[in-house]
Amino acid sequence: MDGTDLLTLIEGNGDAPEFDPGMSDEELLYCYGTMLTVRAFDDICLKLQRGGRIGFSIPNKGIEATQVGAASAMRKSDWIFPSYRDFGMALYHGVPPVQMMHNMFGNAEDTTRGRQMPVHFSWTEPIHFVSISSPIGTHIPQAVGAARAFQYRGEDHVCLASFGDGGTSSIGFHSALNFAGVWKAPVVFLCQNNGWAISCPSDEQTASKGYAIKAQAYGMPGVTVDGNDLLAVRQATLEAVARARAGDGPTLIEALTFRMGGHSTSDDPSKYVPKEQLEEWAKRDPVTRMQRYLERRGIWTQAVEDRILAEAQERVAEAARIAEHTPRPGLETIFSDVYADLPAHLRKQGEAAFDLAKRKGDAVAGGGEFPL
Amino acid sequence: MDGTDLLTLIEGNGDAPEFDPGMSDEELLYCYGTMLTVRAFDDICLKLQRGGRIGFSIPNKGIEATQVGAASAMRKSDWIFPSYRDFGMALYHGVPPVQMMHNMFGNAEDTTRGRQMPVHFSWTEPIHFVSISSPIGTHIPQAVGAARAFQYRGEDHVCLASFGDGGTSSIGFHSALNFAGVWKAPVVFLCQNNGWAISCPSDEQTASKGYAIKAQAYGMPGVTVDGNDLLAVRQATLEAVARARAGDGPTLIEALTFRMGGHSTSDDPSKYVPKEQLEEWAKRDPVTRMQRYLERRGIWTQAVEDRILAEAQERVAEAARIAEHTPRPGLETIFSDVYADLPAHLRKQGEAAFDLAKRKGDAVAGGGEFPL
Amino acid sequence: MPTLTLLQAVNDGLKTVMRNDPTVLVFGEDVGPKGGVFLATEGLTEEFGVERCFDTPLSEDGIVGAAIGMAMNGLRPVAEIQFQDFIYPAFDQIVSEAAKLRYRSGGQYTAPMVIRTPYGGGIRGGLYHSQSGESYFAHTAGLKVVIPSTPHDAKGLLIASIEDPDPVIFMEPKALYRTLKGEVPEGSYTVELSTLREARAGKDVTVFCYGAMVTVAEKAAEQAATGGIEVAVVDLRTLLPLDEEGVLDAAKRTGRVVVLHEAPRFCGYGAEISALIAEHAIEYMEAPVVRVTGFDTPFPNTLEHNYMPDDRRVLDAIEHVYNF
Amino acid sequence: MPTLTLLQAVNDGLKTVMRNDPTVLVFGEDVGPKGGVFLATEGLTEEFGVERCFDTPLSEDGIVGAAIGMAMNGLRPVAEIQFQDFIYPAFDQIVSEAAKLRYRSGGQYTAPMVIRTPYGGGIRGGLYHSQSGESYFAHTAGLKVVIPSTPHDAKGLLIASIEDPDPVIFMEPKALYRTLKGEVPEGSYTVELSTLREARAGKDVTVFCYGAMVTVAEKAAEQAATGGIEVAVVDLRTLLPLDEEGVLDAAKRTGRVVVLHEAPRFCGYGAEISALIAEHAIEYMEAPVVRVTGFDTPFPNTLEHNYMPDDRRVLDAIEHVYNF
Ligand SMILES: Cc1ncc(C[n+]2csc(CCOP(=O)(O)OP(=O)(O)O)c2C)c(N)n1
Ligand SMILES: Cc1ncc(C[n+]2csc(CCOP(=O)(O)OP(=O)(O)O)c2C)c(N)n1
Ligand SMILES: [Mg+2]
Ligand SMILES: [Mg+2]
Repeated sequence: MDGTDLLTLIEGNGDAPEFDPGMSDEELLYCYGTMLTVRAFDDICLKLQRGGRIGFSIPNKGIEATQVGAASAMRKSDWIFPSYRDFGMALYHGVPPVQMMHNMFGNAEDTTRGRQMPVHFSWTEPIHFVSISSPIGTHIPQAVGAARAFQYRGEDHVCLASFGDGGTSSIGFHSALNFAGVWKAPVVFLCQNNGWAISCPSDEQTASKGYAIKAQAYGMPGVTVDGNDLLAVRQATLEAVARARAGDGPTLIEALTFRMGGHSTSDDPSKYVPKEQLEEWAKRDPVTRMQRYLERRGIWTQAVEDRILAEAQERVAEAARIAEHTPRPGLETIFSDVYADLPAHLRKQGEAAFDLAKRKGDAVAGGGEFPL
Repeated sequence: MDGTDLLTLIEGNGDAPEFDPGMSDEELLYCYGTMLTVRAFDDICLKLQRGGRIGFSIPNKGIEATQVGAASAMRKSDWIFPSYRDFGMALYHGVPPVQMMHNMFGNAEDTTRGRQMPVHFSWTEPIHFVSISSPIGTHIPQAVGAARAFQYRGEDHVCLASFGDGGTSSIGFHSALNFAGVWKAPVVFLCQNNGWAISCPSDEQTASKGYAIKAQAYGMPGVTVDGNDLLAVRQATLEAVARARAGDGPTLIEALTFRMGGHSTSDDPSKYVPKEQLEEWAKRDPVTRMQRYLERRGIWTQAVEDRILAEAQERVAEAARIAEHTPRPGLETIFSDVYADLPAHLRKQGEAAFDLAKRKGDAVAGGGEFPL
Repeated sequence: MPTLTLLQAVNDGLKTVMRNDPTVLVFGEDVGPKGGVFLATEGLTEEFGVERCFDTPLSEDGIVGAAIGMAMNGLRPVAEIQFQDFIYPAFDQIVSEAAKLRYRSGGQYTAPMVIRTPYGGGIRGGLYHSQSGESYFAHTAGLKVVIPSTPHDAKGLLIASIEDPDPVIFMEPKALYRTLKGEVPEGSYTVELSTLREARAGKDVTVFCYGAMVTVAEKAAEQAATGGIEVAVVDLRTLLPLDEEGVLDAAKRTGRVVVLHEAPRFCGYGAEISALIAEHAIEYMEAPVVRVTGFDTPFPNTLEHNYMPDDRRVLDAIEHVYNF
Repeated sequence: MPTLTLLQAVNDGLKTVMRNDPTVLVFGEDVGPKGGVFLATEGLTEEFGVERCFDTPLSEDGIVGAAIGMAMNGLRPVAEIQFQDFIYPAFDQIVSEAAKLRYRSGGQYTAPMVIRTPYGGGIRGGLYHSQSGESYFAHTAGLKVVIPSTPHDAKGLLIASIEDPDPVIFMEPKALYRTLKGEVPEGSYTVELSTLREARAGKDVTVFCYGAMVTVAEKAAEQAATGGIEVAVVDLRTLLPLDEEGVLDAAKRTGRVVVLHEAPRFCGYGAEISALIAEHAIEYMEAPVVRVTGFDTPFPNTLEHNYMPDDRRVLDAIEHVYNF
């Protein structure tokens, strides 16, 4: 098996013949609700950005099944090394939307203290959702290192490293998969092939036959899964996680999906994404697919939909309201957390900054805009 | 084909059933003579190093067939991006041993002006044998860039990028093969799997099934070839070069061979290379294999051997004598070639250095020794 | 003369060179059909074809490594690194290879190439879309480091950089991309590398700066002038090789110096300017040589305007050295 | 107290920590059975097993990236980079990740780790086995940069670095590995980071230096003494965060300063020392602040002894500032 066969469990019409996910109705509805929450979060962020109230966001439309499906295979004691497009993983594990919104507004309650751009989340609770970094691929070898720490202590926890198709070209991808292969480290590598890396299509990213096949270069199994099929992603991840927990080493999963929005709120994909491609993928919407599945299973009705959706929308709207009215971080946050202790030269620089603010008032924010 | 079948043409006893290399006796003897010259060069360098007359050398014993076989598939208009262990490629294409020796002594006639350590050769004639750099893997994407220049100008020249098993873990390997795949660049990647990267055995370097299989991650063919069989290496390289010239893109060749000496003159391999492994490979000596082949072909006799060997030894000995008596580079070579033109600040630094030398005499060389 | 933004001047510079020299190739992430995330390469693929302006896979190491190979082999590559913050995966290729190739090959192989990259704060980019790493490159013998501060210079310095026989790190002040307009001659012209520009004359205090900080210095100088302090603003333009004599002359003329940049202070580029003065012009100094810089922390997001030097901080420093 | 070489002191330091703290892991290229190319890790795999001291594939990016992940997750990794010259493939992990992790996560994730790496010239290593890249790291907020110059400090600073909660670049002067011997206490002890060492007292001229150059400075000071000049030699030991007050005090005490390092001059670490003095102690200076450094070129091989500062060059500078 070279990883190029596609695993699909839910068909387009919602049928999942002969597959029992082993999940309760509640669990299934929770997954579905999380997908709707991702979409609601996405929508409101787009509006906030268009209204100039936040600077930037990252559309998630189209890839909700991959995120939620993968996250649902992880335990709270596992660590997630996410990409910036993994809202659903955080939501699934119970990060309150308001915490996410604090980050979107970069305010004083943001766990990153407003130091990072929006969508660069960091949490240790309720799951280790490791501080997102902008440079592509750097987190992948870190996941391997963290996994090695589990191994060393004899713990059966697993790291999930999530990245895009573009991320496979990074140096971190190569180092990480190579080390993980040699170490048989308990890591699951999740490549979310969403068709594009900003404006670079997958076939200009690599000449290989898909991404799962790259696993062969590192002596680990590679599997391709329908990324718009929550159950398939979940299943593939569960299997990979089980292998990792059992000490059998890493797996590379390629989830085939599609970025239905722009790369970010500053990107205009109509300049480069062919209309037909977009239309084609719109037909495979992961939320609709899941909805149909739940309907066949007899647990979806329009009333259920309305309730879940309204709840999701209200949760994120309320979160945005709170976050918007939370003050911005204090001046001292520029200087803290550079080191465990504040070194003398930073103390001096900080004192000078406070002194300036006292004498001349606060600095004036510029009008710069984020381009991408 | 995943590249894991081994191509061998000359059997251990020298038979090459049903294979016609299409080479004249003269050509075959030239290849053989080059292998002997590599070995002679190696021997004398080891002696010079042990005697403290040069600082460092890199043993080539055991891998002569790979180097000479691959080089013999290249035209003079092609470019070679060598590793530091590719003496045979330079010799094959007619670089005079004395030029190599100038480099070993780091003297004024050295094309690198004594700036580089020994074995870091650079030539543009008789073939582009591109300046060797110590950092592992950096030259591989450069080979792809140079190949793209050929492509852009519509020339049918090819780049050969040569590196070790350890080199496949470098970031350059990943970037290079990825770019070459997408660009269909005219490059041949030659991975000389000689079993070890200093003290790291191949199976701790990667978990993949050999190295040729890594080609799959980049959408190019991968082939494994018996690296101690000159004709097999030549044949595989010829085929890869032909593909590249025809515009069909890159190939990854893995040549399975063995480093019979230490990593360098400062390394003691007995600390980590199992004795049995060494003995096993000693039986497959590439020079002996070629000798037997020539014998079966009726063009090798002890007399021929003695003549070629004596010639080779005399050439390198003479080269060493000349190089040793060539003066070291002038002080100005510290400052030249940093930029095309000497900037003002370097002019000043150079003048100060000359001034110091005038006032206080030459600096005293320290007793430092290269460790590895 | 047309009035262009700094961004348009860069675009114009690229087009001008590409029209004249078929060996010039432009590539990087998203520089093709999209025209770059800032649109600096807009229209290039259209005009020059995909053979001369193209997207690459997401690998800065590959971009720079391939550029070096092209440069060795007769082309004049102009590689874009999308944000200067993302240049570090290519650091090895830049520092170990491009910078040292001529030296280590005795001039047999060279790397005439340009790496263009937007740098600096002011767009709410946080830690990873705001950095000013010039001193990493300025410490690297074999590189040239160029930073324009006006549309005119952006075009003229860019063309000079592409024509230069050595590798050039060309850092573009992204904060000025769309906010700064100026007259830009049509057609080809160069601004000679390693020459300073006196952005403003003044006899009391000299401010050394470059890139986006030139505008800040000018604003502070304006304010100082109302208080009777005449400030010279010196735009360094080429950070390496620096016109050291020019710097020392400008420092000596006023005897009072402020060094300004947005990069962190410790071991930043400003230290070199101070050190040059401390070594070669200390007898002329009538006040401490004061640095106004970004803080020695990563670059924050929400508070970026507190992090970046502004006219108020610069004016403070000017007054300090003036009144010393 | 046993007398050890600097190399043995490093080895002893590693063993000492590993005996006390099971979370300390040592890894890198060839550090296992071979014991490292310089033998700094000799005997570790034997004593602590392959789980605690092991070889890695040939990827500095992987080594440092994995180290960060381990550090995040409760371990205290000590990664070896075989030569400092080969650290650049890991530059992104060091500068973008290790240095910024605590900051960008509001302290939720941290990277308490040490990267050990031999640096500097003196072993005929040419361009790529001789570099001194300390100023790249010293310019990077979030890192600590430590360079010992004696066996005693090598062990004490190494232990302090491993115990430190922040990422430390620990650069070992390879020229001194086997040539410098000194007394080294047995068992565990630390030398506090960010403290200077007065290697030699003197009232006339202060030489600031670190690593292998301390020995050179001492030799020059010895010679100067015969000419009646009393030279203080200050070993900086921790380059970042630097004890700036200590530097300024030492500079003020003599009013005459020489700054010495083997790295290239331009934007080198010495510039920061000069700049600090030019900003905070210029009134005390009775002479220019002179730098003695490697040249602004790549590192040559045959002529390395002409490239590296020696006692003659340092003495020249001492005499120059003394007689100014
Ligand atoms: C090292 C690096 N280079 C460039 C960028 C700019 N950049 C941000 S996202 C992106 C594309 C990533 O594509 P992919 O990995 O497919 O993820 P996706 O956005 O599609 O989820 C690029 C080029 C970056 N963040 N880091
Ligand atoms: C980036 C980098 N890291 C480490 C080294 C030190 N080093 C020199 S050769 C070598 C092993 C190379 O092994 P391989 O690629 O298999 O080539 P071989 O020596 O076996 O021919 C190492 C680790 C280096 N030169 N460059
Ligand atoms: Mg993508
Ligand atoms: Mg090898």
